[in-house]
Amino acid sequence: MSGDAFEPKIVAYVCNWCTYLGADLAGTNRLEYPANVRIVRLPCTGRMDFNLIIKAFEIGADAVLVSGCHPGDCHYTAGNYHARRRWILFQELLTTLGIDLHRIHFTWISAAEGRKWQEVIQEITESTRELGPYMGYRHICEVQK
Amino acid sequence: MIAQLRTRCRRLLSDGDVQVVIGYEYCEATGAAHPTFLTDPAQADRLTWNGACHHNLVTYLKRPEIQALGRAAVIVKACDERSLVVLQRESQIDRQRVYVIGVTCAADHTRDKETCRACTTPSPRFADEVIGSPPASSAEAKGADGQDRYAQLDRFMERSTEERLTYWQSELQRCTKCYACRQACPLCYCQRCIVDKNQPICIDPATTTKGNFAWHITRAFHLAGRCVGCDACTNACPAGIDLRLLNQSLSRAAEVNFHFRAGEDLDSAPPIGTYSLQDQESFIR
Amino acid sequence: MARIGVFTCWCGENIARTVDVQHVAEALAAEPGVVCSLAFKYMCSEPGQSLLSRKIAEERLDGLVVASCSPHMHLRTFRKAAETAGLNPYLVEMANIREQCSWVHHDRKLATDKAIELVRMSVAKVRHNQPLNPIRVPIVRRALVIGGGVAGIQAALDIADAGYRVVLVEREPSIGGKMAGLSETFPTLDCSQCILTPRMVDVAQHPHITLHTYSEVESVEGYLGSFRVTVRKKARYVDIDRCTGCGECWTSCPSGKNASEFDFGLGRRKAIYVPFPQAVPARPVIDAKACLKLTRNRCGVCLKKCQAGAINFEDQDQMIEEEVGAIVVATGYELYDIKARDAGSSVSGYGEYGYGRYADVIDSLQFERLASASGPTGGKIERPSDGREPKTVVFVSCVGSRDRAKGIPYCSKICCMVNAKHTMLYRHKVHDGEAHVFYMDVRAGGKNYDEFVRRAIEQDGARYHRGRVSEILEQDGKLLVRGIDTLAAVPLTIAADMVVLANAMVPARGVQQLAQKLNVGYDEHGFLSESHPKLRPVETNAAGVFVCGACQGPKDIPESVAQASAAAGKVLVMFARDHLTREPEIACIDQRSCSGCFTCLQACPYQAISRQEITDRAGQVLRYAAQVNPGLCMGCGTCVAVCRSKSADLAGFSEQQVYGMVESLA
Amino acid sequence: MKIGYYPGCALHGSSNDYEQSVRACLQQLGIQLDELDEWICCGATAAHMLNARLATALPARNLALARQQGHEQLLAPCPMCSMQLLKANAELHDRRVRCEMSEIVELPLDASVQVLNLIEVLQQVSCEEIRHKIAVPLEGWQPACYYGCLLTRPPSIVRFDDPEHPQSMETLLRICGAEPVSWNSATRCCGAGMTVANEETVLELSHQILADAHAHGANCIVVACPMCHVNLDMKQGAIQRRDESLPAMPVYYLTDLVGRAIGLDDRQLGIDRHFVTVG
Repeated sequence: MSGDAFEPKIVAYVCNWCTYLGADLAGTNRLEYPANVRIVRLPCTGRMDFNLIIKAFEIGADAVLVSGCHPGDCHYTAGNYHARRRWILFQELLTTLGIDLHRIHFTWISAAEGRKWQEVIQEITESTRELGPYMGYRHICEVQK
Repeated sequence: MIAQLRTRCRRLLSDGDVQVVIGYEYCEATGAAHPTFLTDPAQADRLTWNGACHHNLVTYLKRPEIQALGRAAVIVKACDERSLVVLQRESQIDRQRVYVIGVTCAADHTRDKETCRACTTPSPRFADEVIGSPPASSAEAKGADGQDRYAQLDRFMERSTEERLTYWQSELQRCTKCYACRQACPLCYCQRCIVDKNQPICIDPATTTKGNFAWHITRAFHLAGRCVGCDACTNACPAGIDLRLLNQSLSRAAEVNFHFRAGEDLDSAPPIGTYSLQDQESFIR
Repeated sequence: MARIGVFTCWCGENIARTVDVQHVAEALAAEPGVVCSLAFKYMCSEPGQSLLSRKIAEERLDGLVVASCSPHMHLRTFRKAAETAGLNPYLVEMANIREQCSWVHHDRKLATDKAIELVRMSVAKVRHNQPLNPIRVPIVRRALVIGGGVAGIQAALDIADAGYRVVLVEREPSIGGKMAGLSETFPTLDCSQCILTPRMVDVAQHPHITLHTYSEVESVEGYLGSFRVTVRKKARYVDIDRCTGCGECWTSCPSGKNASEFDFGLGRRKAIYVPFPQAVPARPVIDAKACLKLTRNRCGVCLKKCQAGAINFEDQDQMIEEEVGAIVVATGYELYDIKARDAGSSVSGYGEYGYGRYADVIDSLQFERLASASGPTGGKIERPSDGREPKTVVFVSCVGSRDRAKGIPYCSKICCMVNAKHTMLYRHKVHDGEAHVFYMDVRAGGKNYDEFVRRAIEQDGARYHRGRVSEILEQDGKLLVRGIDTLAAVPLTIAADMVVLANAMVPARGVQQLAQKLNVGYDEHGFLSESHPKLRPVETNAAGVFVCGACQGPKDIPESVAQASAAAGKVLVMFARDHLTREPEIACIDQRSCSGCFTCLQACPYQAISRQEITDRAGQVLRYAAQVNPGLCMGCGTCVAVCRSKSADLAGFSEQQVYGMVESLA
Repeated sequence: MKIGYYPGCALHGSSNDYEQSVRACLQQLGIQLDELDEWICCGATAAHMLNARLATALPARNLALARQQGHEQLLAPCPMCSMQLLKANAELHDRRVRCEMSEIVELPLDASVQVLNLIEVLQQVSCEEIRHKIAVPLEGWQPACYYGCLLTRPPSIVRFDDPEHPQSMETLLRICGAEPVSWNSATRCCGAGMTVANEETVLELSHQILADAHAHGANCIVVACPMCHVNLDMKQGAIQRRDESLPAMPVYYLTDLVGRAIGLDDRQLGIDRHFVTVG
């Protein structure tokens, strides 16, 4: 791999009980995927505040993944439903602000879906490579008054 | 109607029902209506009511200096009343401690304001008393039933994603974080605002574009499913940033997705803190 | 300054093959606050753990990061090791450089770089870890069982047999529930009362069971470990302690034309009555609406007849307080009422089946009474209209069930077996009778169940028609059952003497109100919600409240009994100690900054948040703030996300910790 | 009591005897009918087959007119009309449909007009009031109340009575002194519009209804639908030609019998214009 090629930085907020275990399963099954993702383990997507998405862009993430349990599978019954609601609204705000929604990915990945985790990471990495660095937000972070 | 309003407020103060009346007063110097706080029945003649009374007086109920005066009477328009409903729902108002005087809007009031043009509820519904009678058939007088409430937002959304980001970059650069938007908002009542929390620093307090984005995203989202569209924030902004666009995008999302309009009634559950199994998830893979 | 130790594991070759562990250890040694950074072959091994302990002591470590496998694998191991070495276990974090790094990447440089970042994140997190102590919740070792059907009886007996006290509350005058009214049970055709009544007697005689019949739960306060329950004992007008059950009162009562609830209206009873001969307690109750003394102040014969002086016309409802540590809900089911419909009801009736209009259209529980030896006909199959023996009987499946148009999409599960049983019972009693069944599918999943249905068809000659019934008409004294046989693709009209409808199972009336008192969720049909459909099937989201039997969903007797024992088992696990230890990684609320909007209270899936008065020194209420009950919080963090002022925080995943992790990636 | 009135095409055409009966009876009961100015076709059987928007717009325009002309309630005695109006009303609860329709019909719209069928209007008169007005109790009358396919269907739209076992006509007629029979065909299909396209079917279906009424001891049939009346009354001759054993069965509109009970005569009610007459 050439040293100059752009490698995106991807921050993944995942729930402890489904997606984190899904990622573990990908490992157990030796399913290879790009090394661009950094996992932040949270107990539940219900814990996931919108500020964390912004924070990720502030520290230079080129894409953010938020992933939890499928509907009905939440370890805490309803955390993912609460999260889903907030995302619906938050996306609308980001759209109005002109934040590129192609940089934000939401998935449900269960503890059994190691394969899906691999595919998701491959795809996100690939699509973010194509999009290039998220200059939009880097700009916001760099331009001083 | 003004005479009736004055008589009523004079009476409330002289009877000791309330210790302060929050109302509008005509200001010679500016030729506009300003909020006024009356504690003496003799001051009641200063009260006025007309189409230029833009302020949402509910905001003042959260101020400690007003609370210290005792029980307050507050004059509300139907639109302001919605914020009262939200406050009540969020346990911020002891309804017994506030006397609410509703005033109706005449059909010709404030036709220049977009929110007023799209308004369909000219008469307060939860007030202790209502002064004035609503125009005959409001919905008809207004044409369509609020369908152009988001006309300005629609126009803005015609721009491309990049254009929108550029727009906000240049707009938010002007923000000095004076927090007038927070101060003016009837629903920003936190004991300690998240922006003042420093362990950890969730929102960069600097007045950089980065810090300003973080603040305004947070401010707007904290009003998701709560903002009643009184525009107090936009009107208060000394930099002239059109914050209403952000508020409206969330209000509309709540309406479209959850059939929810903030302040409509005391019973419906707000979108944040609740959920439905039927919520859409086409964006989730 | 922090004193953090970082231990990078080789995991033999598992990690070391792809990640340059030595390099990771060196890179982390340079991190501020890290006072020791080592790589070791197997951290989870005994030598690995002793290395950990030694370094904790030598370096006076106050934070620990083990970079190895998934925390789901060994976090507990390392926390335990730290605890043994005198370090609070919650000061240990892991970095997952195996499952999420060495095993999924091949490029050694990339994997090593990523591993360094992952460990850095954990170091950033552990900087903000706080020592935590397990939460102890005291337990009152006494259980409340609500509902005295077969499920409630089983749960109560299991708990009581283990030596704990049980309070059993039943709404009706006798325990026994629906099963007490059944004739025979599938798939063995053993007599329902023969197997149930001994257990009912066990309940009555058990030294550890307090039985409140003709009683309902009025209110519930408190939480897991210590609930305060108020039980309303309804006025029975008979002092059951004085009463000897001699029967003088009900034999002499002149008011004898009251429809018997136990016989579902097919039989009659007196105004003072014992619902059925084997009732427990075998003591009568006075129906205040039918009693001449109570309605018109006449009669009073029972009072005169009673030698024991047990009749008391002045009786009033009484409130009884019970303190319990756990609650089992076993309120059961009733049949979907197809004739009466409220205007606002989401389910609609079956006007086309004529139930309530045609006397000979009955439901399956009524048929049970007809077939029961102790029933109103003494077990003879006689149709209600004229008492004649019906020669053609049609049994209709899925009345309500699986019928979205009528508002019930679910399968009631028992009706296929019930219908098969009914055809058998009928054919055993009426040898020349014809038994027809209309069905959608035959769902006979269960031990010996399908064999049972086959027997009904092959040996007992039940005639099965796959199709639904469109309407039931009355003509010339016959019931014309119009339907379709979809296998033969022909419309069918059967002239029947009696029709038995297998109505859907719905939760017993009032269960929603009870659920609200208990903070237990329920679905749109009113069935109580279990905590997890697979892994926590008898728990509910209200900690300390368990469900069993048909109140949770349609089920048959064996399943209800199994679930009841499961619920009892869960209660016994709780009662095995005098307090409960729970993970301390839970939420807490900073009441200084909480403005009391209570969005968290609404969002919390465990009702763990309550309102608390904030008072000044004089006790004057200044404001209200949210408070977390550590006995109920499960640590999901939903409250943190919805809290605007971030007054809510979650130990173990605090704002400081999470932001620290993200910022370490800058 | 004054109420908006939407006759629809049938009551101004082939079934003007129905209109005559409705008007006479309701007037006697003190209900004044205020016919909608410039009403148009409800779309009936044709519109929804061709164009969904048209099928909503046609009744929507009528609803808009009713609203404009100040009617809170609108009587449509033909069940096809009332069903179409109710269907449109239900759709108008959706804000987007409302805006779109408002543009098409060029009138402001909401879902505020309450659409009533004939039975519902009669139900608004209290039992006491009807009882008070009864001059000739319907003694000896044993009607079979025939609701047909539309009065109670589709239940989610019309929300009227038990869709499979309606009893509202029976209740009304009992007040008038009649003894309605219990029978099997109350909500069967009479063949309705097939009367033009496939008369055979209509004759077959209507025959079953007449025969069932007879078998259950009815001496007349009562309807609240112009189409049902056409098939059961006008076609009865043709049906009798197929089955000579079938006795003549007079078919009345609901308002015919209520009207008779409150003292109106056959001429006032238009009964003299029916095909089947008995005694």
